[in-house]
Amino acid sequence: MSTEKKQAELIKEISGVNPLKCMKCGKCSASCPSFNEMDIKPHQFVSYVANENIEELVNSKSLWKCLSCFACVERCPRDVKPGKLIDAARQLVVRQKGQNYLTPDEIPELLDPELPQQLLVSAFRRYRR
Amino acid sequence: MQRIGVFVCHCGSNIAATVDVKRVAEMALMEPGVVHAEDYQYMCSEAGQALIAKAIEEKQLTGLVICSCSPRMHEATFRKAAERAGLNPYMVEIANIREHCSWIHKDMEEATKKAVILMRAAVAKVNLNTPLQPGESLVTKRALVIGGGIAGIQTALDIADAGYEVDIVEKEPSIGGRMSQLDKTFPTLDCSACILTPKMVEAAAHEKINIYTYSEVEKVSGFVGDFTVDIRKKARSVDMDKCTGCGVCQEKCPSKKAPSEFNRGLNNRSAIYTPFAQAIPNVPVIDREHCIKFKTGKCGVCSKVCQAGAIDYDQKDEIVTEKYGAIVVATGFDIIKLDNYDEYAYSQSKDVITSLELERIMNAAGPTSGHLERLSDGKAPKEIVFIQCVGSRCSDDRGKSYCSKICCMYTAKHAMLIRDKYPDVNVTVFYIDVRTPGKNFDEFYRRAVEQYGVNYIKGQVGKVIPQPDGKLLVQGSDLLDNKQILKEADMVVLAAAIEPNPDVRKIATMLTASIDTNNFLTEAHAKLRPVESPTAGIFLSGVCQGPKDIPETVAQAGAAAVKAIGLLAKDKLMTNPCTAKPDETLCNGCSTCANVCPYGAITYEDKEIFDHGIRETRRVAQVNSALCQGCGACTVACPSGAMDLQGFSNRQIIAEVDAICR
Amino acid sequence: MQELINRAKELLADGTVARVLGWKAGDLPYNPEPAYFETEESLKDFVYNGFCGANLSKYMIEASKLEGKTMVCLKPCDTYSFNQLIKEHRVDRDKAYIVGVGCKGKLDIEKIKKQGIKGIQSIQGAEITDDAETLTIQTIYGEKTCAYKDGMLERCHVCKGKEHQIYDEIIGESKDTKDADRFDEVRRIEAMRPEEKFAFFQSELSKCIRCNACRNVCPACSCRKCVFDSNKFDSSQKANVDSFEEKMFHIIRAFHVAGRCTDCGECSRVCPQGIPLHLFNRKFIKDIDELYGEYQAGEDTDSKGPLTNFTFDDAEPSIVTERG
Amino acid sequence: MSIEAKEEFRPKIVAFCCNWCSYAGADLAGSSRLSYPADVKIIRVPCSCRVNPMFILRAFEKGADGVIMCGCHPGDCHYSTGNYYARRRMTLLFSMLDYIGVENGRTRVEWVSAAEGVKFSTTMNEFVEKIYSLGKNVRLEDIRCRN
Repeated sequence: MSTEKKQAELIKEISGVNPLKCMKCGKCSASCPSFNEMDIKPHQFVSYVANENIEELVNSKSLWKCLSCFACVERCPRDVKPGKLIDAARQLVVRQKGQNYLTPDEIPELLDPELPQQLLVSAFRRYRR
Repeated sequence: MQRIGVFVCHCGSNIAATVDVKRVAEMALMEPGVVHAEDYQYMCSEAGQALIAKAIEEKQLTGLVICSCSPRMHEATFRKAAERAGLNPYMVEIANIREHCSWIHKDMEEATKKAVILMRAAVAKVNLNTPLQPGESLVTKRALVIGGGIAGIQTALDIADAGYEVDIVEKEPSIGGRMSQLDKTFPTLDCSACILTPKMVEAAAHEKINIYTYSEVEKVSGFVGDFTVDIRKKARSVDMDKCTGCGVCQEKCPSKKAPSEFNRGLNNRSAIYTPFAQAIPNVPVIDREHCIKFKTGKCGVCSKVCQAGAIDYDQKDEIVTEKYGAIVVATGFDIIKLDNYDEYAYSQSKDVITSLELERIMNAAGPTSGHLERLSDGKAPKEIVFIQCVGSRCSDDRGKSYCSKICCMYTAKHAMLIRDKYPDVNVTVFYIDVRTPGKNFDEFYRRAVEQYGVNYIKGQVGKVIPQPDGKLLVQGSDLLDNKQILKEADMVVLAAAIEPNPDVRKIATMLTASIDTNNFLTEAHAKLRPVESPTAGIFLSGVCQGPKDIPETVAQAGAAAVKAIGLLAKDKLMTNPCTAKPDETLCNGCSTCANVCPYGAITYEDKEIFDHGIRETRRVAQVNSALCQGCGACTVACPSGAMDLQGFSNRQIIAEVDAICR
Repeated sequence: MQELINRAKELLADGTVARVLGWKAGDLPYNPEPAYFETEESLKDFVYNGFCGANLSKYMIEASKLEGKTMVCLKPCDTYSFNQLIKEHRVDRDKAYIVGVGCKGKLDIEKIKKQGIKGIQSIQGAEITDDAETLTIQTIYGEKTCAYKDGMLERCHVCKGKEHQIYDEIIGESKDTKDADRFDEVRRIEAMRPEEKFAFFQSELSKCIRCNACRNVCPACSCRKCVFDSNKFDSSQKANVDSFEEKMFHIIRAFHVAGRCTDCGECSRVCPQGIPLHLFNRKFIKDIDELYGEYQAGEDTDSKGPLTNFTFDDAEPSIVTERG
Repeated sequence: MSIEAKEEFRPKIVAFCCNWCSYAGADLAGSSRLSYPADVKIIRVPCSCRVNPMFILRAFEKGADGVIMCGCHPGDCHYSTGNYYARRRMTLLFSMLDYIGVENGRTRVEWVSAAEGVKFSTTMNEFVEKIYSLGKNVRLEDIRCRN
């Protein structure tokens, strides 16, 4: 198996998403608040994974522009959930780097009273895996 | 002990070239019960059949084994031949030594050995055969059509034209159904009422058609050819015989706050009402929930103004019991609730509407008298956005997994009509795919784009955000340009998915007609029997079977009518005698068999059973042989072996197994 | 136990029930047997203790035909069987007054004897009011003790829980005694090579004497006439003549109760030859759970059983080969 | 050495075919002259749901070396749902046979439509080959039934 194929499989496994279910309606891109910031658009995440074009996907700006607001996950009529895909791609990168994005020790200095607690908790949960 | 005759066919050289037919016949004589065996060139020929008849007579045969081609080919031929010779046709078994033997094996020795074994299996089976008599049941020459929309009306008309009595049961106060709510119809743009109303009148005037409006099917019993149905005629509070349909009561009724069902709740109607002007029958009903007389006991205006004295506040629901030979289900559809689609702001803005609501707005008899205007402020919209596939093609549980089929076309119709009547209004359609497989359909859609300048955007809308100034901000994607679009609209029209009428579940249960996960009624065969339910005598017309447009609905309505007529034209039904039969003394009454029966043919009865000197009342299975199709699912489900299949009994099959493994 | 007897007396006295279905003491300290009690007087023989393993729900098939109500004592696991029988219209709910009796695990005398405890004269610690920790056994060789747990029936180690699924009232406390996975043994067999599996079942089943105790005690095997007693399949057999027939009998028996068996374990409890018959039923239960979704027969009285149901995308039979 | 071992092994194979699809598929295999070994003998049943596990065990008891059941493809059953029930029943039965140590190649279910003459013949060829490789069924046979 090529590396990209492996990575694509991994993304599918982490996200639990079957990209073949996509019917290319574009509702994800229509819902995305970061659409204009992205080079690869949410609806394209799906075809990048389906076509195993992972290298480009993980090097895209979009990877870090997704706000994980999950509007696309919520509204996708086909249960494809592009937000979960990009989230999985992000995890792939984080795991590859062999490091945790956040360590518990780093948290105190990051604490900003303005910051919603939930954001920290979810970020922590996500990047600690 | 049976007296069995074995007849081995040469089939010219088809069999004889590879199977030693003489030896098969010789070997047959060594089998238990066999008293006669012979071979002949063509058993199915007249001479061959004469040979069989002669042997039956001379040797007093009680059973036949024909070693020949497939039973699918000539079983019927040989059964008839046996019957003519005075033998019960079900005492004949075929050993298939052509398709399953001579044609696939080359070695004569091997093929002959196999032919002998197949013959033995057939002989073993015939030894256990018993004469079977096909049952007979009478056909009531009257049909019931459930639902009085275009599907029901068309089916009723076609059946009635063939000379049979038809009753239509419609739960609303008038027939007409969804089609009566439509303004224009694609792809010809004729006015819906103009083509539907004459049919409604024709149905009402037809001497063979009897219409029960404001009525519902309450109970169904019986089976194909002989259904008994209870119909609940809901209290109308108006005497149908006296009412002249003058309409004064509706005008004078002081309670005018009831949302109009016909106008999808966009405006109100009086408590005494007919749903629309062309209603058939043109007799109002009193909506007791909104009627002041019923709520407070005071009022009675309608009664006072009615010259005919037709108002009857004491009317009660009435149950009518009728017998029918065939039942056609034509319960139609509704559009889905949009509660799960908050992103389109349907509940937040009056200017986000469904396509069916737009139909009413565009209709001259509708809430805005046909003027295209915003329901919030009555202003003329300048920018209209249509959103396709709202709730259709969804694999999550918010919507429906199927394509609603009609939306692409009616949206093109709406877009075109708006652009035609109001050229200054911009129309944008967000679509996933435009599906136009129908005669003149794609041409119609292209006309909307090319001739009327409707802006079609490939992409879906993510959300609709009502603005403080009353506008609607539509955020959608344009997949071909790879852009996200923000568009201010005055009106948003949602092509909401259609779903079978929610009542169909109840009706299907009463009819024991099967239903799929989407509540569409299942057809007996997806390709070959698309208008019949697997339950005999139940036929399907219109959208209750699956999404359809008007021409398809009418075509299916006609097809369902033909199937019903085909049934009603028979005086008696011959039933397949190879049906399940319970041994009542062994039956546990556990209902396992009934649970797997696809035809609802098994019922339970408390019956007095005499078994081993004990007389007691037991719950035992009963098979309605008119409904049973003989699949045998029940026989395996039954743990005690009480349920057996005639013609394919447990012992017969085991005898075949034993003969083959001998 | 006294509470049960008192309640039974009350119910008999006020005419709520015409009889009581419970257990009476046997001739040995550990073999109480199912019994009907129709008078207050007769209740003096009533017992309920750790050896009352019998599942009384099947008796209700006959009791449903009798005049008047029957008070029946059901342990938590027995109520599953009762529900299943309601579903199959074999018992009449209105003819039963169900007293959910407490249960702290039932005892297997064979297991106690296997620990070398012989010559038993009396057993203490098996009363339902006891805390079910230790059994004190008086034998002709002196006093012995045995941990309650070590004397428990196999089925109690995989207890379905202490909740009664159906009852009119509950008397006595129950304890969830589960400390093992009920599919462990099935898995162990599944992992064997075909020859080993064959040898295992051959050696177990060759002990079968076709006494039909398993069939007669099984609440799911409630057919008026078993296929093995009728000529419907040319299959009537009174005894095994060779190795095939016992397999045929036990496979078909398990198949006939598949999806209906509540895993009450009575078959194994009563087998005089000690054949672990529950291993057949559990195999079907495990397959059903894995292939068609978790299903516990007797949890309700109206759901469709797994063999009278299907989904469009059920596993193909070839899965048996594929999963190896 | 037993007497049978000296003889050439010819398996006994019972095939249950539903009347509407597989039996017709077998007919088509015949009319297309697509051969398969004569060891296969077909029993016609109305539907795969008519096949009782008793029949299959009975065949083995009487010395069959393999039993195959064919029905309409799921979704195409003439009786609309019969093969769905059959599928569950056979899956459980086969699993049980496997569990008690019967070689699982001796049983098989295949969905064959009336148009699949080729599939019918290939399936039978494959199945017979499999049974040859497994050899005589000794684990389930009732020795009294030998003759």
